Amino acid sequence: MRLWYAFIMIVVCFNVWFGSDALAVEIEDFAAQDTPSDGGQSIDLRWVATGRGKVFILRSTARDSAFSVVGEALASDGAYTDFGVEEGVNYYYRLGWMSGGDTLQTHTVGPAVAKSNWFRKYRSNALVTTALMFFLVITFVNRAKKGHPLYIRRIAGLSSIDEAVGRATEMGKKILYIPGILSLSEIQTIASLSILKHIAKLTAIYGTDIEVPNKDPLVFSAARETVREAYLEAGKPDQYREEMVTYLTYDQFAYAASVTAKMVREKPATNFLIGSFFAESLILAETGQAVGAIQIAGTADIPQLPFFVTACDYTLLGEELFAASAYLSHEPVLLGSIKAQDVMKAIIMVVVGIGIVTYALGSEFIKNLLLTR
Amino acid sequence: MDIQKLLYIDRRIIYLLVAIGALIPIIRPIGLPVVPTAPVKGLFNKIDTLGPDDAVMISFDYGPSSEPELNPMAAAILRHLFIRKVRVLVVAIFPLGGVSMAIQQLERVSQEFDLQYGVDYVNLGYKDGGQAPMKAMGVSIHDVFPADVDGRPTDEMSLIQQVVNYDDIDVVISLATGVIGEWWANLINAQFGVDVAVGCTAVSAPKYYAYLRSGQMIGLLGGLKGASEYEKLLIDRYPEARELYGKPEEAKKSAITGMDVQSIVHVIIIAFIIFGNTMYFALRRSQRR
Amino acid sequence: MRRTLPLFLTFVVGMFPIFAFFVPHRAVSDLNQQLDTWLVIVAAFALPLGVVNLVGSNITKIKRKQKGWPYSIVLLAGLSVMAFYGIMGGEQGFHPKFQYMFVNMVSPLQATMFSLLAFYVASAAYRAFRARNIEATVLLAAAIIVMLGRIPFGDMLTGGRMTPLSEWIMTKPNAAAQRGIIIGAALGAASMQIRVILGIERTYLGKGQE
Amino acid sequence: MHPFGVPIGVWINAFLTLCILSFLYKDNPFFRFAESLFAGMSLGYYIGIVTENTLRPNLFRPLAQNFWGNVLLLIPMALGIMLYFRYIPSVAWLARIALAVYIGYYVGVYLMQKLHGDILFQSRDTIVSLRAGGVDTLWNIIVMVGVFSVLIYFYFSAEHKGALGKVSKLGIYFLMISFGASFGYTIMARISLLMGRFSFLVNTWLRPIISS
Repeated sequence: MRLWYAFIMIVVCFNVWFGSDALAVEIEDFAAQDTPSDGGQSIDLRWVATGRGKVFILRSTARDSAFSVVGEALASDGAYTDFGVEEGVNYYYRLGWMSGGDTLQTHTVGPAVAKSNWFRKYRSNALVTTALMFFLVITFVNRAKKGHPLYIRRIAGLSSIDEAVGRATEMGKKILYIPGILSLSEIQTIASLSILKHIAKLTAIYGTDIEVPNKDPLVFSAARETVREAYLEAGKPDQYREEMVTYLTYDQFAYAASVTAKMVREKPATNFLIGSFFAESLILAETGQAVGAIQIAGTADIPQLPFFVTACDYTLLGEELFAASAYLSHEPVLLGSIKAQDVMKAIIMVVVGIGIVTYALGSEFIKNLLLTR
Repeated sequence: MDIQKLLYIDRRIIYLLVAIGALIPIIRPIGLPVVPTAPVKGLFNKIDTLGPDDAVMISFDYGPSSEPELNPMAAAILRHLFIRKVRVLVVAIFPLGGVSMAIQQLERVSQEFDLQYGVDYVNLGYKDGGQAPMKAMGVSIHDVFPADVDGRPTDEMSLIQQVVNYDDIDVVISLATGVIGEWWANLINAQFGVDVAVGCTAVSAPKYYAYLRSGQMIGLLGGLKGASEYEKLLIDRYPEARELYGKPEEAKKSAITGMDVQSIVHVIIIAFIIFGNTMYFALRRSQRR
Repeated sequence: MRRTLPLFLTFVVGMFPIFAFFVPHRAVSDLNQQLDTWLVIVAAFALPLGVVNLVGSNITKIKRKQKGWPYSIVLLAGLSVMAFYGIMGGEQGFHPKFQYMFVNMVSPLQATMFSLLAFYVASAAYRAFRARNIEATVLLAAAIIVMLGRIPFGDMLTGGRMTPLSEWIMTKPNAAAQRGIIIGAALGAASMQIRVILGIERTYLGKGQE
Repeated sequence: MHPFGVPIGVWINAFLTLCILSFLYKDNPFFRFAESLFAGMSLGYYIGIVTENTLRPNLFRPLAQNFWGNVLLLIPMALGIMLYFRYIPSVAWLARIALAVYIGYYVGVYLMQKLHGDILFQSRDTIVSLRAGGVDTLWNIIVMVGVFSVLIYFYFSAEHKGALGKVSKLGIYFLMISFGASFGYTIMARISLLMGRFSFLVNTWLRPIISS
């Protein structure tokens, strides 16, 4: 008898102990709606709960019947996103929970429909940034076109390009131009090609030998076009030879092996390493250094900058690479876009500056404004 | 004077000493101490709070050329997860060899534990397209990987039934060379809010520090040193890990042994730098006279 | 037409992913994904452009018996054998010989070439890390501190101060500089990308013979 | 075949490894052999990879299985073929169409990555707390000064003289710290690679030979 009594007490205690959370759940303001700013993959559920415990999400395509469990959440989460829905279908939802062996359910909410939306609201900040950047580039390019004088300081390292070409000419040796190892999908490669054009014009004028070994086939074919045009524009089409632009191989390290072998055997006077580089950067730059070439590098691949800085005579760092390619083209229009970059830079510094001050004063407004998702 | 000659010493002498310094510990290991750092502890402590209800995704985003640095990392992290019985989803985004790295490491480590494929862990294999599948997994992992690495349908696996998308994943760990780890941090963490940790080669580590600082990553393991620190944390915390790493064939592959080689070669390089500067100042002084 | 059509296409195709970035609508994201796979196919078609050039120049070398011509035979032999077995793969994946050659020949060649860097960092460090001026001294000091922080020896020498100091350099001044370069480079790239989309920058297209 | 108890594949592997390492001493016929073989085989390897991983699954197979269902795949195929029109003068301009599409798309994709992932993100992150407390505030100020001075170093619209010159000089110091630190940090990775190769030569190749 006592044993029975003790047993019942234990069961009650267990129920109180473990069931209490579930018993105490009370759901208010339960609502279902299409997840905003998405491609129609899901429906958002929201509720306010008092108490803790698990709730089950029940879903049906009919208002009153055929509800089945599609997921579970903690009552305290107050939210659930249902990804198991089809776009454009009406869904009804209920929340269910266990209470002392019984299953309780809320009333039905709905219908909710998953829709494909047309704008990601949370990316408004990126939209503003993009529009601003477009606006600045267009504005300053137009200004430049109209002949407004735009001051751009001398970019150190650009004069060294002319010197380096001059040295190769004096020595009667070849120039090696390495346009990086990525394809035309990489903007640095495109920047590199426009610098190549400038250099190829110089070699055309001075009659210096140039070679452009390639890793990417698309870049190879574009580089060929670029060099040929440069010789054409310099009025020396007869000096252009197809062998100036060659294809080696698609493998990063096989390419590095072939180019270093070329350096050791042909001892170029000048190496240009301009574009996108990875681990091969130092293999190339250190070998070039060892054979005594003047080396000018330029990349926006930050991990490679330290190697170029230590092994090359001059390195165009990050933004300088892009600025150089605009600068060398000598088209005032392109200078306008450098100006746009600077204005944007100033805007960023001002916004960040204000952000730091307001943040210190306790406002996270600017910080939240820049939040990216 | 001969200082000039010493200053422009034949680089082959440097090469020779580096080679000797690297060879000695490989022939006969030494065993120097390791001190774990905060970025490594960040990931370790996070995983240490996880259990059988949690799931972690590991993305193998490296190829054979980064094996020496990232394999010990992969092994240590997998062991930690399996010891804690955390469920593991393995994917590969790097086109050149990522998937074979995943197969290799998973085969090596999973057999040390009593695990059920499809329930405790799954190898989903490689998906082409870089960012596209990474983003698509934010909606449904199953849709991106309808079949696993061996072509078995994933909808029958309880792990994939339970883990729908990033919402069900506690941490994504990318073992990455180059740019893919960055994508996880600045695309997937930014877009889906899932915690990301990166194990990378030492060369990309400096760039990742910016992401670590900004909270886009909860932990960072840089190169062999990061791996050896993780091994150290694991060995100190779990007796079963100590036993595992105690086996001689595992010890040889461990990052802690690798650190011996590192230490010696580093000392050689530092000695050369000091020597070079001494000669340089001696030369300047002699020229000034 | 010949001049404007490519520029027009660059504009339209270039604006599309920007549009897709902001528009979550399924129709847009589906088309974007399609474009993604398409362009991988286009890139794949480019490979023969290079192959033809490489084969051609090596055949010329052999014909003219130029210096080092026997090595061209080695190159062409390697290329044709590897490519042959590469294309011979069936539905089950690669031909076993292709994999064997990758594991025992291509892969070790890659790894060894990569490993040469261990020697090159040593020689570059020896040459470049000299206290010539303030900038070079800063470079040198940061490098030595971080190098010592990467090995147990540094902590043994300084009573455990090297690792925290080197972490501090990595996470504070280094991260700050990196962030500055990232923002600057992103601005440079973005401005150039906008120039390309708007057809202001067009060196890469070439003028062609019109 | 296991000469001296070592598989022939390991022998080939070891031989090619030594051929490449010999380049450190000087250029020689062994290196030249390995280098030429490497160039050829690696290109052949990618021909295989591209056929097997891209063209077959994404183009040929879908077209063979269901031509009309995948007929749109003819567009990228046509673009791919257009790349070769460069060699036919009368239609050479068509090659630029393929190039324009290819470049245009990626330029758009990466533009958003730069503006969104890099600029917005890193800017937000530079909004550091000046109330972090104690030494952390000081470190945050250092980070802030570092980012600003480096950005000013990259400012092209004004001559770097006077105050601007001083700040940009500070930016250079930050860059130098970063480059030195990154270099020092990376040495480790490079040694790891060498270790991998040496460990192969010693443990996989030489040890079994000696013990056999």
